[in-house]
Amino acid sequence: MSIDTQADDETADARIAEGNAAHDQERHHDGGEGHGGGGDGGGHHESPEVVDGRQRMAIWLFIGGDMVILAGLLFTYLYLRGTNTEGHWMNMVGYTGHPWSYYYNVLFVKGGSLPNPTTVSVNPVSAGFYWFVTLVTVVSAGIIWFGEKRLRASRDAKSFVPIASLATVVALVALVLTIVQLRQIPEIFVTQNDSAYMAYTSYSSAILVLEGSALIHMVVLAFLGLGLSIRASRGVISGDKWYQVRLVRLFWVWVAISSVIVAAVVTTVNTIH
Amino acid sequence: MTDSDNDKTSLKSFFWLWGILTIVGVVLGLYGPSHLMPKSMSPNMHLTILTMVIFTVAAAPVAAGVYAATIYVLRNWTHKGDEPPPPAKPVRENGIIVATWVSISVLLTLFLLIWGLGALAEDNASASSNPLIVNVIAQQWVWTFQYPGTHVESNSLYLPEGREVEFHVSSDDVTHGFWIVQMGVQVDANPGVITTIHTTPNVLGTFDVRCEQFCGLNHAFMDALGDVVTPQQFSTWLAAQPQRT
Amino acid sequence: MTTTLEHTAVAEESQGGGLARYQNAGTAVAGGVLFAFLFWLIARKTMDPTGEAFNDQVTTILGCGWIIGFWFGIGAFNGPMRWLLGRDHSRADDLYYAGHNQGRARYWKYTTDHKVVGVQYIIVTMGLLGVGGLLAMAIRTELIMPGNHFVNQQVYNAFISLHGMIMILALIVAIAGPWANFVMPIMIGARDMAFPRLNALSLWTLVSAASLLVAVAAVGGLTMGWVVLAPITDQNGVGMDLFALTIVVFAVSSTVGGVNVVCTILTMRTKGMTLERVPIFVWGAITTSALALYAFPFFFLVEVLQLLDRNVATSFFVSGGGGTGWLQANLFWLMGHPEVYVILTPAVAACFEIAAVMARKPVFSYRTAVAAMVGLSGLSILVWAHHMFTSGWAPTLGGPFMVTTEIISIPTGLFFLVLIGTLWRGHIWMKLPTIWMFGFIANFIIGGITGIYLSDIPIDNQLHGTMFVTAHFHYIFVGSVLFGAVAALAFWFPKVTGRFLDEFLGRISFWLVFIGVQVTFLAMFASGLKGMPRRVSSYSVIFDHTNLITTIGAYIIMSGMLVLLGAIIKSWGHGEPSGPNPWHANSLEWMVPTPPPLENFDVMPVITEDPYNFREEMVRS
Amino acid sequence: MNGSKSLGIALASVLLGGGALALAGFALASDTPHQAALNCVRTSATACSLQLSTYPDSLEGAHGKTGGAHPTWVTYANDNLVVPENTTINVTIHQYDGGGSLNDPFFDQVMGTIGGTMVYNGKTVSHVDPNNIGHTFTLRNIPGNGKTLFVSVPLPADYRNPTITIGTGQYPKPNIIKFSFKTGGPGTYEWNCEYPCGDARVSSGFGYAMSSFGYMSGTLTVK
Repeated sequence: MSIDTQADDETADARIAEGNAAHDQERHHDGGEGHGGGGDGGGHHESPEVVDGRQRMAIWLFIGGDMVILAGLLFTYLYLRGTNTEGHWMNMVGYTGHPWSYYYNVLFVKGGSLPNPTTVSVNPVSAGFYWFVTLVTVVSAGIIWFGEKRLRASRDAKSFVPIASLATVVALVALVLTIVQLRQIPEIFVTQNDSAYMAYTSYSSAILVLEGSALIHMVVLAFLGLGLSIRASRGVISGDKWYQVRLVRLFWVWVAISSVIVAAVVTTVNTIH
Repeated sequence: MTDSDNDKTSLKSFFWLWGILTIVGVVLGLYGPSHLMPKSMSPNMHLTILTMVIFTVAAAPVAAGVYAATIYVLRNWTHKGDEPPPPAKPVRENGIIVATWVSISVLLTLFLLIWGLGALAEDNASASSNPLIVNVIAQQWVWTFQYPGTHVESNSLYLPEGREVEFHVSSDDVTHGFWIVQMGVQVDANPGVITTIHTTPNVLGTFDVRCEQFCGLNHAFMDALGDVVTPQQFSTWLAAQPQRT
Repeated sequence: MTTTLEHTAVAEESQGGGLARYQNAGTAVAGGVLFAFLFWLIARKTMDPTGEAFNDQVTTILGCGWIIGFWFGIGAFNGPMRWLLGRDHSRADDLYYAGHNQGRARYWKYTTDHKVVGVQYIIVTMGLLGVGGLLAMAIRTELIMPGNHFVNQQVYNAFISLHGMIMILALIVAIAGPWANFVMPIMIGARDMAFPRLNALSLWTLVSAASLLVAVAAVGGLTMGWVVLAPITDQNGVGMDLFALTIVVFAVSSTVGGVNVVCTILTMRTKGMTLERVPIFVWGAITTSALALYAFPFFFLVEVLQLLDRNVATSFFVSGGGGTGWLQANLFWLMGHPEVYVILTPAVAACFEIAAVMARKPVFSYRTAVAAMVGLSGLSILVWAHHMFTSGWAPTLGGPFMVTTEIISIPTGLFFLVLIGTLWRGHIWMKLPTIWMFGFIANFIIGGITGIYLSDIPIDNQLHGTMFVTAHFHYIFVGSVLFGAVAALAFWFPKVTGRFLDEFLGRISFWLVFIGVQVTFLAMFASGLKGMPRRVSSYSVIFDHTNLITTIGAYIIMSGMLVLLGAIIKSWGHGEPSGPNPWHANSLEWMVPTPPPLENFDVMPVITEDPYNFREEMVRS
Repeated sequence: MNGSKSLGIALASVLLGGGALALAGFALASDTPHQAALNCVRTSATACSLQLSTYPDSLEGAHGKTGGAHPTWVTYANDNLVVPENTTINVTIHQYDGGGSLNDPFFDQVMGTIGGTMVYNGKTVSHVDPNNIGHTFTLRNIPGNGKTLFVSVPLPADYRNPTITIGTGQYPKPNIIKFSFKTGGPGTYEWNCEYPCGDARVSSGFGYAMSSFGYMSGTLTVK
């Protein structure tokens, strides 16, 4: 068996190029034209607007995925708080203090041992500090938004460089503050059978992962901000080619919003505590 | 083979096929579950088997319809060979058929839901205000059963006939699945929480307790024996057990 | 036929690529090994060796090293770095990345051409199915008779866990991976995916993750089933850390892939290709990808929390610190049930496509087909707790979740309506894809109906955690999805290779696998009804006959799959030439030459009707 | 189409499948019946004496001189035991390990032995202090095979015993536990330890050695 490819190509051409009036009547109403039409009948260079529209959609989808993760994190936080398994939401059976005292007592003090483990409660982390970090994040987002607006209005890429750099520096400040925050999360020293270790209560765990996700976002923002600065100074971003700034701004603003959401939720929980 | 485009009379064979397959399905439904499943020792298990039978009977015409249609299609409208057959008459939409299909499946689903929710309510209904409470403790890879108020702990489960039992299930280590095979009740044993489930054993005899939640190395061997005895035998057994404090 | 891009590119060809000229799978593995070693050294020095989690920490860091090194080695970081430094890809670079004039070598590189990525996905899927299949045979061999004979329970537990996870990964990518990449862009009249480099990223992240998953076996395996329910995960050795890392990376891979597919379909369609004219498979691809975008972030999250619990002593799933396994179960099944439809929908869509082309008839009620796929995806996010009916979590929610679960049978039923409506009074060309498609229909009805039983709580209270469940989802995954995947492979194989998949061997394989599936899983239903629990290495003597039959059936399936493998290998190089449009179909992927050239189209087509108007003149030959 | 070649490939695949099946069958057949000789020493026609030891590390016993992959894990020196049918098995366990409290005090009882007692360092007891347990020896039947065998014996810990040296390790002088049980017909049983001695952070000590075959668990084959 062999198929006459020529005949097939002709058929294809017939369908593609001119259509078929008889069949046109059967086709459905053309509802999706607004989205379609990326191709331009032979050229390979798509217009920047088309590419930008596509990239914006991708950014929104990635933000959507990030929203799902945030929703999962908040669910985790509220669920753990709500169930409060065995009353251990903010406490754990263990010791305050550090493992060295355990090793010191057990290994070096003859006949020494630790007192009986007691229920240790952790203090809530500072909601005020939380809001402070959030404020810094929001400021960085505001700067980048301002920079984008200015760039689009004035078409002046050179003056965008310091603005992007400033936003990057502010994001880095937020990053450092987040690390400071993470270090404040209290651990509890636990011994079990033959082992001893530091552990987090579920309260601390939830805060840890919320702040950890903020930390990762800050790293991404710093990368993006640095990229914008370099690209603007190299002329890759210019008065005419500002689309990428908007893409970055979209993500940046989302990070700021998520940071506000997290701070709000954590504050509520802290106050009820 | 190409004479098949329209032949209304031949649809008869489709309906025959459908009918026969439905009957096969119904027969399988009536005998399959009750034959294969363990003998019932509680109202819950009875309800489970009954629901299995009813669902199978309800699903039989649906499955038979799909099979009959597929076989009918294969019998009447297939073409062999290396050359493609000519285009068939295009049918893009048939609102009536779609609407009928959707209505029937909505009705069937409604039936399943009403039956299912009713059965669920019956399953959860408590028969007695004074149930026998048994603490079920799961540990890798053994079950132990405590009878509160008596200081008795045992590794096999003795239950009196005809009295509702409420199991308070918990675990010492990881999640296990408490399952009384012949009574159709399952609930997970979770560390740190107590879950409850109740049933009323109504047949004398032995039964199996198995773990149905993957719990590590010896999961396959985590079972316990159980025995439903008369209330008198139960009190005798309880009194003969070592008292633990 | 050549493309314009090729015309302009001859002169630039020698300059493009940059660092990518020196990167391929070999450097990726070298990079992975090197970084893994370096990270291991660092971890040994920096982590507290007396700590409880020392081994976990070292393993996790080592696994991260492998992944980062692999990504460096393959060239995944080239793009971001060049973006950061403002040195964007030139045309010559893009051409090099697309694998222009690189022959077979491009299959081993970070190649952006969607057709290369599609072929890479075929190979990865086949590899994963092979490993998972061998594990399945090991499992069935152990279960041939009561008692532990072939392997002990620890090894057996590792087998079932890895079999489960590998097969889930393989099936997630089995249809969407190859075909949403290879044919989908051509179907909608696009020159490539929306983001070609993200496409390559999604493939190679999958490879880096899958290799980690195989490495799990080397470090003591995983011994608690692929769902890795807490808190038993805590007892596992360091295999669990690598497993969690695998999933984290896999979630990244599928998110990236999902974004790419959605953007491609929504923004890259050629003129006149409205959403009502796209081939129905495209709808399968977009609903799957959109659902994956919702589901996999949960998978990502739950495994990150597992890693934290194991490595830094947090208490998410640990009752002693206030956590609970139910949180893990919720997060897991929030992903877990949509994921089932991520696996199923492409198979259904491929079968619609095949049914229409082979019956020489339009898809019956295209709108119903689309509505069913979209409705199924939408409903699937509301049913997760039906996996937890017997967990003791929120018994009052049992009723509502039972309602949502049973409603799913309505869109599922519509699949049958569309399939049978399409085939009814068709002129059905009985070729290999058609045969496998019929197998899909026959098996899917059994898988579907047994699902209704399990959605009913009084029945689930007996059958949950038994072999009945295993048989049910194997009827879906093997009987339906695998059949759909083979049908899709047989259908589009000629477009990839220019040759038919061997009809004779394909039919032998079909009958072996089809009969094997019935023997294996019908007997498994019987085991489950009798009360045999899942995931047990040994069982009571009362289950011995049904298990023996199941094992025999499994070997029949394996023989069939080996025949299929033989057919693929034979046909790839020496099969019967097919020409560009062997099925005389009407959609765009059959209008381009075989193999399709770089960038697919010389002239962008303009579409005036949907691809299901089969005309008499198409069959003259 | 080259039919004969295709058929050849098909046949080869099926044969490969059959070969795998045969191989598996061979593996199955060669495993069980040809188990090594008895692990216990026959003392009379109806009695057999079995020696077991529990160590806090794996340097002794079945894991090799260096302790194998996990020299720090606790272990029984034996894992797969073979004993004769319809015989009284007199077990002596040398318990070298420390310990603590049971998760479930149920296992401080002696269950399933002849007389329901054991001899602990020369004293006949039916239960011991649940807060001072090193391990347990818990033997059970495989589900549903119609046989019943359940033996559970607690092995008390004692830190106060003076240290002795065995091989390369230093161990406390062992507690010696003796008990007897009767075997029925041929069959395979499973035994493991029910004291949480496997050091895991969360799962109450059932990790590592407890969750790995051949350390604190094994089979008992009656033949």
